[in-house]
Amino acid sequence: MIGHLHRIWDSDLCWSFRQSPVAMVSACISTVLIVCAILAPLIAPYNPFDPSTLNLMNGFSRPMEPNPFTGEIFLLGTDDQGRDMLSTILYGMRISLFVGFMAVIFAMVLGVLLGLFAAYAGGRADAIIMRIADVQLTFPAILVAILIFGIAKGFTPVHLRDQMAIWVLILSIGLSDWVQFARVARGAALVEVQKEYVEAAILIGRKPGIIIFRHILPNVVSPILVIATISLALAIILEATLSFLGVGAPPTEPSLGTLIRIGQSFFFSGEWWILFFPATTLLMLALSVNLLGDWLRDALNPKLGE
Amino acid sequence: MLSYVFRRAMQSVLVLLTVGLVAFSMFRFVGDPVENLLGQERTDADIERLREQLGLEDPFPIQYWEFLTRAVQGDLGISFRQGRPVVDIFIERLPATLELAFVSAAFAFLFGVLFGIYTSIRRKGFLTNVILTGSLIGVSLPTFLIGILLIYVFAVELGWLPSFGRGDVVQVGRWSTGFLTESGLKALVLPSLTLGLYQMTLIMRLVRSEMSEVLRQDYIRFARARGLSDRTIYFRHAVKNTLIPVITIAGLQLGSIIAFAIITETVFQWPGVGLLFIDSVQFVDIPVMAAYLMMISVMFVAINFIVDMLYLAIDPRLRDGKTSFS
Amino acid sequence: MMALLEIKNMMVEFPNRRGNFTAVEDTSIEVAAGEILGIVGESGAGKSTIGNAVMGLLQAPGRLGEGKVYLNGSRIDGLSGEQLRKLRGNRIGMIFQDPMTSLNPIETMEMQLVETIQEHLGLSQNEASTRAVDLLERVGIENAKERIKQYPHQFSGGMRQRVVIALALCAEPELIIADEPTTALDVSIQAQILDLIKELCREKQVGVILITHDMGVIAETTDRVAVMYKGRLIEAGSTTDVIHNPRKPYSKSLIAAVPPSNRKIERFPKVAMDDSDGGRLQNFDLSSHWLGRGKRFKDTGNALISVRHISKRFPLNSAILKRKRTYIDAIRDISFDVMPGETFGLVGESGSGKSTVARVITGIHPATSGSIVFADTDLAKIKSGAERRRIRRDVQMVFQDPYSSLNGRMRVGTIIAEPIIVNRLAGTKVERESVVLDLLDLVGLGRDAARKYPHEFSGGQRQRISIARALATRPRFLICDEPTSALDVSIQAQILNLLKDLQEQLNLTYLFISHDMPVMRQMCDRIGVMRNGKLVETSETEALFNDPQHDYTKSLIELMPKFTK
Amino acid sequence: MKKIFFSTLCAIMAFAGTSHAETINWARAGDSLTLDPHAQNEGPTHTLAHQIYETLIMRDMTGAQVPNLATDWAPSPDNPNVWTFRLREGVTFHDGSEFDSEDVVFSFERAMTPDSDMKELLSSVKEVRANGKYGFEIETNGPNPVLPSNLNDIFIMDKGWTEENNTVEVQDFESGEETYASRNANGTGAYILTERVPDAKTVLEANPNYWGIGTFPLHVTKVNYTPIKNAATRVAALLSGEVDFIQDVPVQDLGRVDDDPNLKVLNAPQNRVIFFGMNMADDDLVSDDVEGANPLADRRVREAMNIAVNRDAIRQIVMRGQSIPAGIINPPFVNGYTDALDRIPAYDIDKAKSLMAEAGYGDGFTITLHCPNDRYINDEAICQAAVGMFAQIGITVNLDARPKAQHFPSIRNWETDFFLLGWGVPTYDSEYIFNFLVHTKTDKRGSWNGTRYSNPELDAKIVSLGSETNLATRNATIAEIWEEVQDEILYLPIHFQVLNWGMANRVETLVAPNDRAIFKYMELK
Repeated sequence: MIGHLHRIWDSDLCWSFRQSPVAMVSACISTVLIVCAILAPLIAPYNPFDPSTLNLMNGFSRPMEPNPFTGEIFLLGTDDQGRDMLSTILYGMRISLFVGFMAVIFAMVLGVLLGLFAAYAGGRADAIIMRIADVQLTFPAILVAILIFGIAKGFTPVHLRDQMAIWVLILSIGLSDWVQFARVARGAALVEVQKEYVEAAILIGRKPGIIIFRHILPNVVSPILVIATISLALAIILEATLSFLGVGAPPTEPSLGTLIRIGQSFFFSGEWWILFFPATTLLMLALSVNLLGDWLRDALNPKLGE
Repeated sequence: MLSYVFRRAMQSVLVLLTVGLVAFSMFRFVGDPVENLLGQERTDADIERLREQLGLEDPFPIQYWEFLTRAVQGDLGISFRQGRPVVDIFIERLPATLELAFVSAAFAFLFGVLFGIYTSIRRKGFLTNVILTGSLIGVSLPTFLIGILLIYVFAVELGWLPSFGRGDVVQVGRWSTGFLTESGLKALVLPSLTLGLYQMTLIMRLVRSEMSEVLRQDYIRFARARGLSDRTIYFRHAVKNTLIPVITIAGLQLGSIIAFAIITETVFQWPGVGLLFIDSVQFVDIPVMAAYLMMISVMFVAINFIVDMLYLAIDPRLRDGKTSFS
Repeated sequence: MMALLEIKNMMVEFPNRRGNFTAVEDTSIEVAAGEILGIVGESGAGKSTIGNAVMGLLQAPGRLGEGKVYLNGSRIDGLSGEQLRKLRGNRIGMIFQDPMTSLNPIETMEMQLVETIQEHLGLSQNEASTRAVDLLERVGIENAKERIKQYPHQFSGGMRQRVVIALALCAEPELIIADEPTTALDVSIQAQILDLIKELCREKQVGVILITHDMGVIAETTDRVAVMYKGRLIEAGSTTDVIHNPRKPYSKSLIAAVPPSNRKIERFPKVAMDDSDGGRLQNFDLSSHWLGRGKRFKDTGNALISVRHISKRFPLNSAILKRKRTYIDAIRDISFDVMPGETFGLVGESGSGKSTVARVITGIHPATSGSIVFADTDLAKIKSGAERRRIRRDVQMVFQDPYSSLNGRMRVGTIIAEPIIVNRLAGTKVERESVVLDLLDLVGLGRDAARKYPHEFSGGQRQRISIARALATRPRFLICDEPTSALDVSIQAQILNLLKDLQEQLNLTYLFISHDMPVMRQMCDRIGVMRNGKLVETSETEALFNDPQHDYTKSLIELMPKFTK
Repeated sequence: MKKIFFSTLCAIMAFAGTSHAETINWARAGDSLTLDPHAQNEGPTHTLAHQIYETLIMRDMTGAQVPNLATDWAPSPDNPNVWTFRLREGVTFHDGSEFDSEDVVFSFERAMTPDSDMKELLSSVKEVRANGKYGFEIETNGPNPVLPSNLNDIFIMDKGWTEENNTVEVQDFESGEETYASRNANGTGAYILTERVPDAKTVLEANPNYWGIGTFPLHVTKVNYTPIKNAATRVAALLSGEVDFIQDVPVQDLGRVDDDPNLKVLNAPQNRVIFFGMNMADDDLVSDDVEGANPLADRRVREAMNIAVNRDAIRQIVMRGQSIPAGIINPPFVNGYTDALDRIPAYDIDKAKSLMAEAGYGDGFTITLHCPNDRYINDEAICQAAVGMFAQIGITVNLDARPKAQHFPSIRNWETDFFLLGWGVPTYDSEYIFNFLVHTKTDKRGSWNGTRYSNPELDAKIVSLGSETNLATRNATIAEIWEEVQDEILYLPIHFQVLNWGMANRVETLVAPNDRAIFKYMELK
């Protein structure tokens, strides 16, 4: 066990991680942010999603200053509804990350499955799947997301819309992103399929499904991991953008993007903290994930590290 | 070579047909057109009559065919919200978006390629680090936030540039252009910067990684072994080989600028099709949404086609049809 | 006579996370004008690094740690980047291994030649053009005037290597460093390129450093040879001296490991300096051991496998519409028999279709037409899946590339256990595990190997793993598809020995595929010669070498690098 | 070639330069919904219409009634049911055709058709008729002393023009119809419509043949109207000088705009009340989670909700002090308003909870609140705040905020159970409120009554207001109706809006209590 841990610690990946202060810092930041988001109900001082706990009079409290009406002090201030910014950001990040992770997982499962299948089956199946991917590429993520949102809006009853919003977001971001995974998985798998261990597996009598999942999949994990990391940052930003455009998370259960949309209208009027803190959180989150993805790509592709 | 062009053209048509199908399905199944066209006091007879009139009783493929025929003739239906032919609305709004997209694309491509080449040649160095850090912050900040910050700095605090709209436009035929007036040009600066920044970052990173890849190729090592100067190696051998894969992806990126303009147009109240689209989503104005979809894919296909033809010009391997990039 | 190039005590190091990796250490070499010096060694010997170090083209972070390099008496190792650049291509030309990637694919030959000529000689465009055509003619390209306007992809591999040589010759250099110039080429073209280099060397009194791993090339081409091992110069001297009378143990073992082209030997002598633990075969009692189970075949006197008129065509593009597809015929009308216990060889150059034959027999690619009868069963007529699996189990394969033939994400034990699990060949987990360990012993890896991952092993050891996996289905028929062509010659000797031993012990039948005529001579009982997808000649091995019938076979035997001791 | 291009450019720029002189760049959150002046009775729509079309009588910037296309008017001495009007002579429409009584008759009749959104204002009218070329009479069902105050937004269209363009019928806005008149305009007003791209840009230019030249300042010769939905962008545009005038400075930005040396903010209480409406009559609600019952039908629930709204907190925080808490849906300008009626319900959560328990909803219920997000000051934020307040008494509110163009039809089509609405009273009389918001929904009245409330007794009283000549009796009836409305807790009043107009210093204008900026009155320094 210890030897195992030691081997991981001593691996090239780990070594390059230990050599890169940028990677370590961004890993720390993203871990802290993700843990905070997961633990939001435990560590947040308030529950901003429970409207019955809100006191409107706390609205627009400045950070670290007592509210003129209620005398309460909020570390990062409050927004226009009297919601504690810190709690709102923690909960908002939870939503952003949840949407991001789910969307990436959805896109990854769909894309990798199709990509692997296309690469392994080849021929007509490959041609058709990749044509579909081409068509999908015609529609940039933002457009697909808005369209799906618009269509879903036409279908879902009003009282379900708020609950649906999150899932519609996940679906639309995921659907707009699967091509990335399909292409990368297919590209990597095409290389693997050529390799002789696949023929060896056929020779010993393995069925195609098992060859794809037990043999090829583990070997294409690295590039998929890189794409997944970068996609996570993209998904978080896309979610924020959609929420900003008003087709995302509802204001009663705001994500970081919704918070920025709300904060934006108070930006010119001096209540800078309502925009500043969510925006900074989003930037930190996206930047640290992006930096990790960048590092991962370089570390997994040693040729680049000249 | 001709067969290559033909194959590409066929693929484009296929893509358009598929998108058309999506658009048509939206028409047909999202939001009952009868519901939208008839008022409150409709009778069952009215509904019957209208269904007949609209051809809704025909089999699906026939309806689709007629939809396509009309679309090709420029009839994309009537906006539920504005009650005008969608095509008219688009013609009115399109110049704004196209001018914005054009300027942003030119900006993104020029600086993206420039920075990409620079950072792949100078792998370490102050300016490289600045560019790379800047680009990462660029992709980590949502476009709308960048837009808001730019407005705050350049329009509100400094007052140098307008914060919204197109400024004064000049009507040239049916095309309204902002290129001919000072205020029109000024108004273009912030939105196109906002829109182009993200694309520039992507192109830059792409050029950088492709160029780094090319610089590791044997023929570059061999060129060094032949004693060629760095200039020749970088700019004659490496850049041209880099641009071949970059062009496709950059083409796709630039195609998506039109769609990404939705955000920029919202932030800057730019009266283009993106703003129209986001409004139409709010109002579930299906004909406008469908038409927007069609428009985006036509542009995309057109750009792709142009890119493919550019390939033919650059890559001799393709001209002989020996390899195909699909 | 003053040496043209003199390298004194060269040390090249690559700093890495664990300190410095010394690629070349304390190596001194001289080359005279008009002389071809061979540098020979196995992978990791540091032979290419020397060439790159002289050219100032070391890959980062490598650096010249110590030593001096003189060109015509003047020191060149301390020169600035710009001065070195002026030297490259001008006074020292270089030829790389792979002609397919050495040329810029999107520029014409003319442009690449002219820019090099102009860079060094300062000629006008027209003068440079004329010279470029001359150069092409000199390296043996016909219709040089027209062909110079063409792009690299319009040239074959051999032609491209000629252009690469022409590029190296642009400025009439004093020294040419050829780094494995023929490794990527087929035997027949290899001979032409080597002849061209020899000719240029004599004619222009150019000094040539020929870096290669191939003793045959050394023996046929070089005047003097330097043998390298792990970054050190082991011995240097005139080629005949070194080959016939090696003084150092490593040189001796290296030379001993090279399969002789002129005779058949029973076993290769053990290589002294090999640090992997060689194949010490345990003695298994096959009558009681798992490996022997199910091995009692009736010898009917019929061929074990009988291939009749098989053909295979591949689609070239994946067009959705059928009529748009184009095809290539990989093999056409191939027929041969393999008798139980014999080794049948297929030899041919790249693209001759020999690997396709292997894949058609194993069923990885179904044949387009023709039939295969295995142990009196026509494979095409098998209906039940279980039956097909049982037969497929009897046919296994050892692959060419030891790096790609093992799944890097699986432990060695799992890799070898997989065939047993899939085919339900072991009753219990305990039995399975003991079988895996026995197999590892059998191929000479030792039982510890089971817990490790493939990347922890060298190429030769991996090939042993690959063999163990193939044996894990208890096959009767083993196809060896270029099993040693990616290996160094000393490792090759071990693996070939191992294959011979296994055949003897397990009563295996081999189909042995290779492009290497001397190896074929050592391994095969009978040989089929393939060319362009067709089998041109089939014959007993010695008969084939001594009295080839087909012209193509004749030329293959004539052109193969002859290494005789 | 280059030279030609450059000189053209110069010419264009020079031209653009001169045309700037008296241009006002005007922005607000939402666009006019339609140009058909009878299709939507809505503030921004009518504000734009007032620049292009004209009414017989209008309110000026102080709120006083002044002659417009009618020069004078009086009850007929012969018949108490008839009002007579003298029309202005020598007025032409923008297309040059002459204005006369025929156009007035046509326009009034058009405004009384079922698709018209103005018909409630004319519900007491029996007949309209011409009396010569420049005389006009309105006969009501019984005497109507306050009729003229209903005419401030009845715009006069050109009969010939509508007939030529086949747009005689009023656009059916709710079902999404579009007509020629909804896209084009031909009025007698001080400004001519020269360009319109809905939701993007509308350009008005001074009418060179306007009858009022010499009477009004008419400093503004060109109006560029741009809807800018995004509040921050709108303020940024004002701060950077690209826009000269906005009617809806977000309350949070008042300080910043006022502090700017080039800008000023003028404010005044608005004739507009903001309130929640509830479906209190249906047996079951679509958007709630209570099966087989309508919690809002229970007066105790409505009372609980009424006292759960912390109006002062909304004023302090959401409105930043820029509102006046309301206890009645009747602005103080309006006849019928009394301080006694406008008693603000005491904020009392405990009492509200016990009322809820009494009504059998101690565990609360869930309902959807529909809210506009581009109409009233901080409309969405008010709703959000209310979500929190109702949550305190156990009511879980799902908020659906959307553009007004979607919101309003859903109220009028009875597709919402719980909604936010604002109401301005152009007639300055309670009857206007009753007609739209209290009367049972019929063809002529109650079109905005989203409560489904129907009280025949009250309806009769409301109808009687239209013909009651004795002002004392009439006011007594109004008071009675208000008593009933307040007692039933028909609506939950929130506050009266305060107008905040932001503008460049060079703009001189009064703030009209009805939020109508009339550009012909505007002066430029």
